[in-house]
Amino acid sequence: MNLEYSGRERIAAGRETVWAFINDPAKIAGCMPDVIESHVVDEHTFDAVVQVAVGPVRGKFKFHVVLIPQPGGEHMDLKISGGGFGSVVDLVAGADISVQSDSTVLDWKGTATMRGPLAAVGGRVLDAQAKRVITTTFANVKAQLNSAPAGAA
Amino acid sequence: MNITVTVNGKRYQRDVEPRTLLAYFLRESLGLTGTHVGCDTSSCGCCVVVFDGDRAVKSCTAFAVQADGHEITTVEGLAQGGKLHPLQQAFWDCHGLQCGFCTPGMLMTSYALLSHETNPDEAQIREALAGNLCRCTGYQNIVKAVQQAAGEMHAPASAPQPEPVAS
Amino acid sequence: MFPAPFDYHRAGSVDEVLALLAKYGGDARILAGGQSLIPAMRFRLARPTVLVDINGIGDLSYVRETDGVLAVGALARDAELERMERLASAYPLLADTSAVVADPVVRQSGTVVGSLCHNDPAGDWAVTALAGRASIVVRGANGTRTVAIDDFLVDSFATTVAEGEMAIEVRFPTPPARTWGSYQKIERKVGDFATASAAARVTLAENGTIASSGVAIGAAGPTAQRVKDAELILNGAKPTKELVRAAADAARKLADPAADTRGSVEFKKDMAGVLVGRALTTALERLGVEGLR
Amino acid sequence: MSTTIEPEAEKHAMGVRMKRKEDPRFIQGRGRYLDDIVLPGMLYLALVHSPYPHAKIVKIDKSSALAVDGVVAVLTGEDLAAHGLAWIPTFHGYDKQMVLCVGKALYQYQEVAGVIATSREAAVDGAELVDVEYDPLDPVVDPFAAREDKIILRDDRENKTNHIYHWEVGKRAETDAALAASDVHVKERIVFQRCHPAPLEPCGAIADMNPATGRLTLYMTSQAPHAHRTVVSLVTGIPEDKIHVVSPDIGGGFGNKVPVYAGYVVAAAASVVLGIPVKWVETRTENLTCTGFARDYHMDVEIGASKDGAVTALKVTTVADHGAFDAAADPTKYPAGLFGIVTGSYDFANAFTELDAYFTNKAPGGIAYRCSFRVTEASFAIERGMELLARKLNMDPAELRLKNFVKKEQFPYPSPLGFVYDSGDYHMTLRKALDMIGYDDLRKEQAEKRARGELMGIGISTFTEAVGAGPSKHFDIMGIKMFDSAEIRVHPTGSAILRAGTKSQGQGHETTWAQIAAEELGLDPQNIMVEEGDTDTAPYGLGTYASRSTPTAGAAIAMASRKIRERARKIAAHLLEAAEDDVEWVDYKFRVKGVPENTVTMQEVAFAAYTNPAPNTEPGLEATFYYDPPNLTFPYGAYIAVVDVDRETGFVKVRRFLAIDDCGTVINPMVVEGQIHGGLTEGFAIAFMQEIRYDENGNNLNTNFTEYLVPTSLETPHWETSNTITPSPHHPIGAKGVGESPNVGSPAAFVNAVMDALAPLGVTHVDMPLTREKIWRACRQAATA
Repeated sequence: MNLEYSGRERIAAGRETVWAFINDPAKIAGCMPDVIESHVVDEHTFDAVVQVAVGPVRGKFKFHVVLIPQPGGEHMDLKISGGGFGSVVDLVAGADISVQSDSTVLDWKGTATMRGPLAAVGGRVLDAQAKRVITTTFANVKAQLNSAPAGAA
Repeated sequence: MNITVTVNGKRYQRDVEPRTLLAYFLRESLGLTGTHVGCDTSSCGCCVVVFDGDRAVKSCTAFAVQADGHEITTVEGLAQGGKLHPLQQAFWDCHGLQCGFCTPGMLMTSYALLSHETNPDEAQIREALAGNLCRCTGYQNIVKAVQQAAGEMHAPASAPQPEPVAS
Repeated sequence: MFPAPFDYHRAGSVDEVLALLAKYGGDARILAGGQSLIPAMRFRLARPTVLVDINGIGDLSYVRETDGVLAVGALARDAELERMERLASAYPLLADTSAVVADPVVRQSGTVVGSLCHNDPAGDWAVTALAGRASIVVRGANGTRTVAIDDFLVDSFATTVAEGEMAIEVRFPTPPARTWGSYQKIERKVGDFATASAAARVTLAENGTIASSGVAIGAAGPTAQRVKDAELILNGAKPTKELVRAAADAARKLADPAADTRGSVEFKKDMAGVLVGRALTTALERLGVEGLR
Repeated sequence: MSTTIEPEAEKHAMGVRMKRKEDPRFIQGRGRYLDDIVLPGMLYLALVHSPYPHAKIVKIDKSSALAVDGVVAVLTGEDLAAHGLAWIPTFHGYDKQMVLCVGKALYQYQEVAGVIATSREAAVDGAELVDVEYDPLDPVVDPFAAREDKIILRDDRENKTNHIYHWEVGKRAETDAALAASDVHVKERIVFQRCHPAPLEPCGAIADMNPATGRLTLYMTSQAPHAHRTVVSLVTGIPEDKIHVVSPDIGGGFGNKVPVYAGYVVAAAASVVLGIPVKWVETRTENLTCTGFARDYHMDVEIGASKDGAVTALKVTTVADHGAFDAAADPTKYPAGLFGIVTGSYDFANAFTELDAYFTNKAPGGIAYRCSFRVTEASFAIERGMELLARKLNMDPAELRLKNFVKKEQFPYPSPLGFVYDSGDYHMTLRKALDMIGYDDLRKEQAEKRARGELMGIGISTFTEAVGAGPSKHFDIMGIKMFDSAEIRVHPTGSAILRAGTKSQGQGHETTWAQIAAEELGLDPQNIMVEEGDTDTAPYGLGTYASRSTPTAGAAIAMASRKIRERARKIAAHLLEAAEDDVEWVDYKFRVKGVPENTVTMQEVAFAAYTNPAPNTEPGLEATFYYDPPNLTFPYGAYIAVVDVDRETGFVKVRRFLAIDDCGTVINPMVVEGQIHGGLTEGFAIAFMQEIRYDENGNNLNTNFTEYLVPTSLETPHWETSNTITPSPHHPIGAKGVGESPNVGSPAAFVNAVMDALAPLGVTHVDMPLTREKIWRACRQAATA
């Protein structure tokens, strides 16, 4: 099962600031919702355990997240692989950064690939959850940058 | 957890783990293996038992602890006094079973149906049985059997017999 | 397929439920009919550490009509509604719905309130509740509140029932005179969730125009949703074939289904329209309107 | 309207609507299915499955699982390898398959490890905690992509290709030439989707190795207990006398319970190692994702015909998707089973068929799901093909069939693809069907409806099956010839026990086998106990599948009975004080020729066999017969479906369905009807809702009954049935077998009916299952075209 998501965040911060922020695994980890624990592996990688709670479905998903910045500072790829409930989720996302008037625009889209029993029996549940995780993460990126004192990042 | 359940008129007291599904409690703690398990999703109905005389319940989708204080009827409780229940007799007469795996569930769903509907027609029976799957019979003879049993059960038991004519 | 271990508590009253929920917090789940929860637990998708069984609370097991409202208690099972003769004549929309939820055995355990709280995007009762302008009574530590269904449904599998709260009743307003309703569902087979579903309720004015209406669709978005544009089109208008078609098109436009094994987005969108059309036609014809086909 | 099947003549026990002898235990919940068996101290096995369709197994960490309370052991492929059990041969012996993943997982849900624990729950708790590290590989999901060999799935095999085998039969050049020369030519890609038998009782086993005796008892949901005993012996090296296979009551098989599955082997290995009984009962998900699927044939069907509709040539080219292992259940010399029956009921002068099979990252199987080895696929291909031809010719499909049927006088009919059809009267049977359903009136009604823009369709399927494998000169499984057997012992008081090498899974052998013996012996069928499934007691046989029981074991029962009758004649002569040659068997009694009142019954003979045997004759009265059939049998039928299609929603209402079957002599009309009702329902399910689908990532999308759709009483149409009787000339009682005909013949009738309904829109073919969306789409595309 492939699920596709996309979104756009307009951030009141400079391109450099946004770029630096999304290059920082600790900061991205801090933007994922319902993180129980996270651990930065290296400058581009972190592991996170996320609490999933949709309706009756409750459990933990372990994620391994790799940030792949592209030269030029305008595009970031993210590879997220994880699992829980005996199932596997692979998420490939990409974010384009551009400057429009006085804000930085983050255009992102991602494709989640589900495998295992969850894909089979939890489709409707999972779709909602994956969408929530990814949209909330990018929304939090914006929120954190917007609330940060200018130039602090 | 300690529970007291009346199954087919007999009281049982047992200690069960809360997560024990009713179907497995009946099959393994009480040895009543007539109740079958055919799926994991509450789809097939092989596990249907009757709560308190009139409510068909998929016992794979209920915990044994939920049966505490209730009266459960399983397929083993249908025949009385060495006599088949009219539903059992009708399933036999009408060839309402082949491999027999769905049969206990079919019988118990029908039993609950007939506690509410005394004279269901074919459409009503087909509707009532739609929570029970059968892979063998194509349902036609099952429907026929339920109709026969309904007639049998609700025929006036002591209909006045014609007077014998004096010769 | 066996659930993970949990602790089990049988509550004897709503107060006891609330106390248990307060004690165990988010790890506790209420067990009513259990027809969605237990399968999820068997697959270990759900693994509550505490179950609070409300099946012993006898006074939640009611369906009663008073003061222009049909009140359905948290333990009223689908099958009880299905068997109520009063429903077929006075609440046709509910009667329709109660006959097609899940399968006939599941309906003997499943509850209306439980289904609303579960809020599966392809569930049936939320659609009917929207078209029927139902409200839900929710109790918590701070007392009781009544929430309109439109506000109750938040997102897939999410409602306004907060942690520590319990929905205890759903209330359906008694339809006024010259009202009929219909629930239409496409399912692949009995027991399946809806591929698409629609509920419609119309009240005719004396002059034959539509005095008020309720239209909702299911399996066409994160939750069931009211087709407000359809209601706007219908209200005050004279019922015609073209009007019904316009209302159906509004549903097509609003529908935002997810593709799955039941069908593609395109198909489900169209079915939302077809079913709204059929539900309206059924209701209007029952009220004596002709020339709709 | 339903017409019952009545016997053509008064018989003692044959052709009688006898109530089933097995039913009393089933209706009282006293059947004994696999999971009902509990052995003292028994452990439970739960399996761990791969979420990936294709991945390297990097590491398996058992430690967390072993720490779970109640977990006794965790087994992996490597552990099995130490016992030489990492791989087992597949059904027909061409390939081998992993028991638990060794090195790689090759399909989603493949078994990776087994957890053995003291309770079912603990085994599942443990399975959840087996930590497997995978290195995902790209999956190959489509057989046409597999053909490209860009990714090789089976690096364990010598040939680095996904191609498994090529098979062909018939005359290619002549067929191509005839097709090229034909006036009219149709060609269509027809896919018979992957589906699954999904009997309601899942598969399971209890392995009980007794360390004191060294004997392994295997309780198994087995349709072929003897074959399984032999396979277990060959694979494990345990002498066959030390293996006891017991197949208890089986809750439906439909071919699913023919192969050997991982759970059986792991349970057995665990019991051998631990010396404790181990039970494994699969979940529904395991059943649908790991055990034998059926079909997945992609068939290019081409028919040539003259302008007036006489068929001239048939060519069918197939790509078969076999999944990760070639575990197709076919006789060893027939990799594509009996697909050669694809010329069907029609007299083709030229025919050719070829097939190429490929590995994909899907579950293995290709079992005969209520089907005699690919006969269903073949029947579907030809019956759809004939419909397409009728459409092209603008000819009534019934008329086209009547024109091209093999004629009654042509039997025994040698088909162009190598079969010799035993008997049939196809014209009679179709005419009866047309008559009974009121075909002409239906066509009139259809014309009226079409004029109003309504979509109504009438679909015909006149199929011929080849069943009863089979004659030992052609049919074997890994060398074991496909005969079957019966052993009958008549007790002193005239009751008897009958054992056979077959194994009922709901077919009612306890009744019908007794009826055959009772008919031959003049005994009361109620007092002939039938026992199957225990390899310690039953004579060797290849089991029950492929409609083979009646053609093989049914014949063996008749022949064993006749052997007993011959022995009984000697005793009767002794009792009648007559010469043996003067004793004849008339009206189910022995009598002296010319002295009709001087009779003895079989009961009297049986008593004498133990109390007063004839001088110089062996006491007792029993016989065993191993029957090697001289040919297959060829049941056939004419089915007609009538449907209405809702073009707005794509919903198809099957308004009527009539099945006229000819299975030769009927043993029990009630049982035959029941088989037909059930088979039609499965055919209906396949036509409209059932499919095992994999998405592009190799995810199985139909892993339980919420997605693998079994129709309920509400969707299932009302069936009308009747029959004609054309006995098989070579079978001792003229019977042909019937259990699979309705599943073989009906899918084409349904699809033909729906395509007929859509004909005004110009729609010619839609692949099964005919879901609402597919029909909706077809209607919509036609509307915009």
